Amino acid sequence: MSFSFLPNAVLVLCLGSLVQLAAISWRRHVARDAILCVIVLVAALASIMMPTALLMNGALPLFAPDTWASFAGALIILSVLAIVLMSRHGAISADPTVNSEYFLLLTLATLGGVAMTGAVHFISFFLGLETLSLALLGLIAFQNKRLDAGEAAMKYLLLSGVASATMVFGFALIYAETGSLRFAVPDLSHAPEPIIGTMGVILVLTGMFFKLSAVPFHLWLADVLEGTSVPVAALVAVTSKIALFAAMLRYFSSVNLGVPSAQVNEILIVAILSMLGGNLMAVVQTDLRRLLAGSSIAHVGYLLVAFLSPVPFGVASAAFYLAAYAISTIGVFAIMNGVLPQGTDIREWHGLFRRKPAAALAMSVMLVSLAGIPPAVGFFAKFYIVAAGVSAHQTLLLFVLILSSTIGLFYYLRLILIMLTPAPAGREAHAEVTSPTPVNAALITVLACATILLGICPSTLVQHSQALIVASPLPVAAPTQLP
Amino acid sequence: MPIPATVWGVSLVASLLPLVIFCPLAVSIILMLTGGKLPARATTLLVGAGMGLCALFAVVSAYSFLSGPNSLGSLHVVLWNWMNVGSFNAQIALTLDRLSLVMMLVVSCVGFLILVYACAYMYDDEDIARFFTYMTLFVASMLLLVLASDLLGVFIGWEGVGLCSYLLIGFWYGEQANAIAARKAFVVTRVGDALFLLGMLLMATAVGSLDIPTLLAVGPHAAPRTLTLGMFLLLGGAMAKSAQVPLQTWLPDAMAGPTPVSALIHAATMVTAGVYLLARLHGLFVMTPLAMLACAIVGFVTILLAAGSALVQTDIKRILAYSTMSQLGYMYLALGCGAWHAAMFHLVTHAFFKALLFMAAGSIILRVHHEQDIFKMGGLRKDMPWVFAAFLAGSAALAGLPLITAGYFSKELILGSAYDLSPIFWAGALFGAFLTSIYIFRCVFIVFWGTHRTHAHGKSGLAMALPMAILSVLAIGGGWMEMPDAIANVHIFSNLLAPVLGALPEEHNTSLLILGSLVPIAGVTIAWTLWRPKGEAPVAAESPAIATLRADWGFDTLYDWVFVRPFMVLGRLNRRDFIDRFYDLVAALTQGSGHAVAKLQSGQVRRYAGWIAAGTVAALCLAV
Amino acid sequence: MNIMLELYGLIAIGATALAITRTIPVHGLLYLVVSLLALACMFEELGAPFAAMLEIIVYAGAIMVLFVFVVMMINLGQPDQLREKGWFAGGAWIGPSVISLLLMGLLVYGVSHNTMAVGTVGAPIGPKAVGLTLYGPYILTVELSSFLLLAGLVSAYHIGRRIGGKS
Amino acid sequence: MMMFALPALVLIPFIGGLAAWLVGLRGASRAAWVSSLITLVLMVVLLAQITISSFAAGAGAGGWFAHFSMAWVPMLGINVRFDLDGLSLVMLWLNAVIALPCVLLSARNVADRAGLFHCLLLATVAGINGVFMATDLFLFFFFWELMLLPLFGLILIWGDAGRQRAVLKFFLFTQGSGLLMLLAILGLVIVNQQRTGVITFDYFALSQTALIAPIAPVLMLGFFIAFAVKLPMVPFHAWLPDTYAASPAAVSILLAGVLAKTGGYGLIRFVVMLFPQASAHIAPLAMTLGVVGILYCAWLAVAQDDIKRLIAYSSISHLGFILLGVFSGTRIGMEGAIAQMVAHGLSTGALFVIAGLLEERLGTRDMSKMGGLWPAMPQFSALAMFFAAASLGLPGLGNFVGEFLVLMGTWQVSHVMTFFAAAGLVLSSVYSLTMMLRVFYGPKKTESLAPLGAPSVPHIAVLGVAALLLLALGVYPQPVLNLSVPASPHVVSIAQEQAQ
Amino acid sequence: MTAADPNGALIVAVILFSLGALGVLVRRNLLFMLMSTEIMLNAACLAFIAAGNRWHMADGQVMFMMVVAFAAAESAVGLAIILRMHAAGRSTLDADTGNRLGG
Repeated sequence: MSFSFLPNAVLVLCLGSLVQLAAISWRRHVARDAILCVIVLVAALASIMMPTALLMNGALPLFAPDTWASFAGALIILSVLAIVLMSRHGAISADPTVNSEYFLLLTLATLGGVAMTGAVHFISFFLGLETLSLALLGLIAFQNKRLDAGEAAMKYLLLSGVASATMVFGFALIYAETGSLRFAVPDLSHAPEPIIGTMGVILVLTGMFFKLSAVPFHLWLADVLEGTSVPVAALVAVTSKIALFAAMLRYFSSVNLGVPSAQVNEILIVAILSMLGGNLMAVVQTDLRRLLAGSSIAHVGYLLVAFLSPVPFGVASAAFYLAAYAISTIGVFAIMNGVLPQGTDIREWHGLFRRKPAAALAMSVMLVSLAGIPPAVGFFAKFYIVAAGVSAHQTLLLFVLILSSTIGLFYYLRLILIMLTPAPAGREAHAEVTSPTPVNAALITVLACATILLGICPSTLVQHSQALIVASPLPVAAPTQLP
Repeated sequence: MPIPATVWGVSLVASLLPLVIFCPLAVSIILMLTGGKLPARATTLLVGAGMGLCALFAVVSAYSFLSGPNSLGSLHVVLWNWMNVGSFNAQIALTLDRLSLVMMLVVSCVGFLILVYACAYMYDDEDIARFFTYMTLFVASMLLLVLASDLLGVFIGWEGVGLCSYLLIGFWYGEQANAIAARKAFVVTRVGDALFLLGMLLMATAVGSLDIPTLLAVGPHAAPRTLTLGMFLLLGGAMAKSAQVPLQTWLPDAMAGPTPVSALIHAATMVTAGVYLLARLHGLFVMTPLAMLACAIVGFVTILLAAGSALVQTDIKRILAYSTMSQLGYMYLALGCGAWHAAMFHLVTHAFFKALLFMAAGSIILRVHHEQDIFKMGGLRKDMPWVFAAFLAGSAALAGLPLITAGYFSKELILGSAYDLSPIFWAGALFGAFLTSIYIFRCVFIVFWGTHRTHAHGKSGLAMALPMAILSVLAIGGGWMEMPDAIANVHIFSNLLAPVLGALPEEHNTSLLILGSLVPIAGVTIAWTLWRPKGEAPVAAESPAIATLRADWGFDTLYDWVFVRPFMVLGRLNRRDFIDRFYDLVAALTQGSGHAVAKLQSGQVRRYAGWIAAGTVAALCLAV
Repeated sequence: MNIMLELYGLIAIGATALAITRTIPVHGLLYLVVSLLALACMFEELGAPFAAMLEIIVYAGAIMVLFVFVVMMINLGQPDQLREKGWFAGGAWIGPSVISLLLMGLLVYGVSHNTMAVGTVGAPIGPKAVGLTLYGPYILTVELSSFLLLAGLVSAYHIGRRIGGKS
Repeated sequence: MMMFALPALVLIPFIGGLAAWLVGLRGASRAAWVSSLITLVLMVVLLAQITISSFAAGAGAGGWFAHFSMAWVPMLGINVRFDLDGLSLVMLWLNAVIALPCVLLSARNVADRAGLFHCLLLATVAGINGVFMATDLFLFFFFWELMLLPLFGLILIWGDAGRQRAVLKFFLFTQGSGLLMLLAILGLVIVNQQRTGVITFDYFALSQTALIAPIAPVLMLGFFIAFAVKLPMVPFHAWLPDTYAASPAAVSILLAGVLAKTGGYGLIRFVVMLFPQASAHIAPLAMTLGVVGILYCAWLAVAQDDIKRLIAYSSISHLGFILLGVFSGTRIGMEGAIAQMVAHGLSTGALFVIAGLLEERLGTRDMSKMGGLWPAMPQFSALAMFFAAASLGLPGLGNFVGEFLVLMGTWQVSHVMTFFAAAGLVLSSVYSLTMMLRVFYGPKKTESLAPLGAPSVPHIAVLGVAALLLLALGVYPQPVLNLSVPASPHVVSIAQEQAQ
Repeated sequence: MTAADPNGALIVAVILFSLGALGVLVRRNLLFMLMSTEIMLNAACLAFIAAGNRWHMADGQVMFMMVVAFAAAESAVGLAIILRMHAAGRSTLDADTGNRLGG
């Protein structure tokens, strides 16, 4: 007897978005909508902790009720919560007539993300992914008077269209091969099987790598981050990646990634390219958001190392890393948004330690974390990933990781260096330094403290990560033929 | 053998011996800490008292030792354990035996005299405190070198005197040249020190200890090859210290220091440390004929080269410097011949007469306005008769005028043993003696005879005169304590050292003695014919050959081109470290590839899609 | 073998090829509609009549009309068409063609190595069966897809707002 | 009491640093300085207390004599574990002795944001203390990386021209190599886990595996490179001259005095002691590179114009001896290396004090603009001479003890290498005396520069104390030699046994 | 009813997919690029229908409907963006020129 399970959070977010929709249609009120959004997100977060409410008999199992989904879902919701908090009073909500949808779209994006984390079926995965994508599109182009935003959205739309189509085509090929739409990578151990299933997986991977922005499918990321507003950039760089990585991990949970196969090789190559490419790209950037795009790409590469080393630390280390990455990256974006919303050129950051010492300190903490230096959480995260890699004997990957981390250090540290040194004569900063709103300041403080505290006492998070179980999709039933 | 310090005399020596070293050291430390704040009189008094005590203690302990029950053996005073790692043990300990006793007396007494002289010489220098800080530190180091019972302890003194030599050569640091000469002296001797250190390492490994009695006892049983190598290394160290060819280039430059320094360090004591070291280790040295031969050859070559150079020098101190080298050559020749007594005897007499010569030269220099060119002096015989007398005594001793000078007896002893080794050595050494008498009397005749070319002023005070007088007596009469049987059967010196160095070998042919006596006289005669006052002022002969000779046979230039210049020039070229540049290249490559990667983001969405498609195609290729 | 299927397939391919090579957007759209209709016929042949209807109604009907609207609203002029012609010239085709051909070659290779059995003969899966599936096992999907559409709606609504208004 | 003394050694400077920062926020740079000084004095007192009770527990006879352990990340077998042996104790003392003058002398130099300066300085000290005591490999790595971070700020804010480049270079080198060590640590842990089924980062538990693991050479290499970069060993030395030259005086002292020693400490503790066989394999290479470093960097030192770069290169040259000694595989060489670490810490630290004062007074580090300084500051110059002599390895001073023992240890392994290393002694005299020659001797050249003043009393006092210590180490090194014998990981800590 | 050949249909789908990809890569007109992505999605739909035919299950058609829903939403958003950009001042639909983001 099969039964379907709808994660609480998905349910709450669905209802919440309807409530928000209703509220908007009744009367627009920005503050109320923001608070509503926060309430919905908090409720969703709370609901994750609760036992499942909705079980449907006779329906296909679309979602897996496991801790991994809960963890990733919680992470997504928390990150969106942070983004909501940072975007309040930001540049994005300067126009009072348009910003109510912003929060609705955020809720919908969260919904998509959370749906993906639990998906064990192509359909639920696809729907979650595209809900997220479409909501993101709206958010990217939210400042619809800006040409940049439009261009960024256009690029994202076209490329994600291509990627989605590729992925769907891959689904179709897999379906043609296996007759099942459930998450189960075709078992290719008994070669020479028809390669169509492998090709399907590769096409699916293309779609996934695109959303993860892994090299060479990464080119959109920098443009999108540059074109859109800061909070949305954080959303693109963090939330969508968490969601997709969570889904990807689940998708491949039935595969022994230790055995070389075409897709494992592809992931390996992509991981290497991402680590190197992302860091190399970031080294030469002068725009902070493009730099962060490079950094984000590199971090995807690191995550893929954990991904390729599932036993025994891979999942736990990936979870830890996702959390660390989310905290630090959102922190950076929050500081950008709060202190120097116009200062995307890194030269504008000269002497921030003089102008805004607290913010600069927080920024340094985040960067140190991203660079993987103790005592910030990023250090332990990287350590954990390397531990996973070592235990899976991923020698090549690890060497690339070390090499690229060293390259990565350069630009993170250069940023701190820039903040510590006054601007060279004649090149004074033009961008106005603003004071972050109290909410944003509190957010930054919390994130900075979390970065340090989790770095010093990681054991709680480690304990949680270690307890995570990625429920394998149910064993694939033999394709049933109609009589 | 060390004996329990029960006997009063022994315990007296044991307690005095550290004080011998401590006295100058304490003076040095006091002067160092007061930092030049003491008035000159107080400084000189302090130095005089300290050094006097030092000499007194040395004499008393020597006397008690010789009159004690253990006068044939050695006295061992362990101060403390220096290093004790695993099986290796090094102690700070002092040993008094008859050999070190002689050296101790020479160092402390001659040192005392020279320092007394220096008190007057340097009285007007504003940095007198610093001068005596170094000088007393030097004496302390030298005494440690002499008395240390452990080779490593010797090395402390060895390097200590090197450092003091450096500091004193560069004493007048305002002149860049002086400082450079000081550095040169240190670095060149440092080459030897490194060899010495290696030799010690070898010995320590082969024997397991650097304690000299142990070394002498156990060392001869070591493998001959090891022993030979070790002795070669030690010989190298000694040679550098004693300015023997080919490491001699520093000594002439070292004359940049004040003259008392030259007298004490670069004539009487430090440069002879090598001789002392080899004599100390003669038990090992004798096991390695090859090293001994090398030593003899080095000494032989140095005698001739240095004498040749001395012949054409114009600077009075440089003449004496080359002469020192040459005389040290005699000692090395003696060591190479196994004539330890002869070497030590010449060491002692040389200390007397060379210190005397330097003091006299210093007096001259002081009184002719720091003029050192002998061709600008002249006729000083009348102006400073006592100095003339002293200088003459020293010169006579150096030239080895027969019977009446100390140098004669010590040199004859060496010549005799050289003949035993090979007549060639003997002939060369004899020729060297001939040259010696020529060059030193050249100097005498030019400086003291002829017309006045410079005005002398002032008088040498008592503090300068007295040491010179004492040393003049010693330079003349010091040799009578050891005479060949053909002249008189006096063997005080060799008997003194016999318990340590063994009995004196048998007597030599008397004809050699006669020949050796005639040669200095011939030399003086030739010098007189060449440089006697001729009315017009003598001028230095000039020719390229002479210039080369004067410049130390071109050794300096050779080293400059072979070692110094390539080292410095290439160093300047590589100042920014090519390895560092390599890392810069890596950084540039990273930056470049970063730009290449960033260029992929052309902003054209078609190309982005192209990359996605290309990536997919490539991945699909993996599947096929 | 089903000749009709092949035929429709050829039509679809031909029309698509024409569609992507037109310089005038409307022409391209019309060819695309032809291609979509051919596809619908293929769906019918493949035993999916409901899908065929949806294809015609939603795709050929709704989405294409949307395109046409936009073409009309933007109303590109002659210069654009001339420029489009210019873009086709020269080597612009080489790279993309190579990649596409490779893609096609690889996928065709994979598909043709398939051991897939010839489709089973059976009754076409009609609207009823689809409906039962949709509202049976896939009920949650339907709900979720509504939120997908909601997201698209809100996005499109927001992005397209105040087009005529002053900016 | 002993139990918490070890973590307290890390926490005291750290908390003291925070206090200094808070005090400094009020704007009184003097107050920050005082609180920083008090912290260090406290640390020294604690260290003295530890030393006394260590001797009660049998220090000097080798072995471990203090222990602290607390769970940190139990899921991964990570503990906060400190153990103390003689080597650690000596290094801790060195750290304290070097840190004191750093703080003492920065009273006047650092007026700008003094609180932050002292905070960062003390944080570095805390990190170094942690490195010297940690026996949990993760903890060790944590401190290893942690001690660098404050340096970043220190050099960047208070450093000299070219600091930005230098500090990035410094970080890339040390962190990059640190990651290699992380790999090695994890490799060891995983191998151990496969062998015993237990995940642990405990030094003692892992030492068994390190002995028998087939990939021990590879793991050892990871450690080796990290420490070789920190030491630094040629050809990984490129960061050092830039960094030393660009650092503020106090940081140069700390860097040269202690930080480089963490590399040597690591080589002993985590390469030679942990992988005895594997490190014996690499010993010829390491020793060769050590000799190359001795000669090459001495050569470079002679050619430098910048006094700090000269000292920096000389420092690398000296550190080659540590490499030689550690890898000679002989006890005597090892002892020599440790003695050399202590002596080099003192002498190079003092030379950097001198260079710092010169820079402060003259406004330049270019030796071609100096000269004839002796008459202007005689005592100071005399002290400089003393340290130059120490640096060239004058017997009777600490450096000689180290170098001699190292050479002796090396001699038993390879005569040729010893020959070349001894040639380094000649070169060291060349650069040391060249420095003296160009800075203090010769005619006065400083008319155009700022007028000199007498060096401050703290400067003279610090240098004097360093000189005394060097002298003491030179003539009576036995206590240090006895105490500093590194304890074997296979010996269970006495204190730990007691705790159990 | 003759047996339809899902393989043939799959090959057609592959060809259509590649043509769509070609369209995206080669066209500079945003409108055509959008059309090409629709072609690609369509090809995927065809593949799904063909696969559904193979297994004789309705899942293919369900998926088809979801994809169509997405395609509709996507093209709506895409067209809205095109209009928006046009209104905001980007006069042509050329995707290669006038880019502000990149580098």
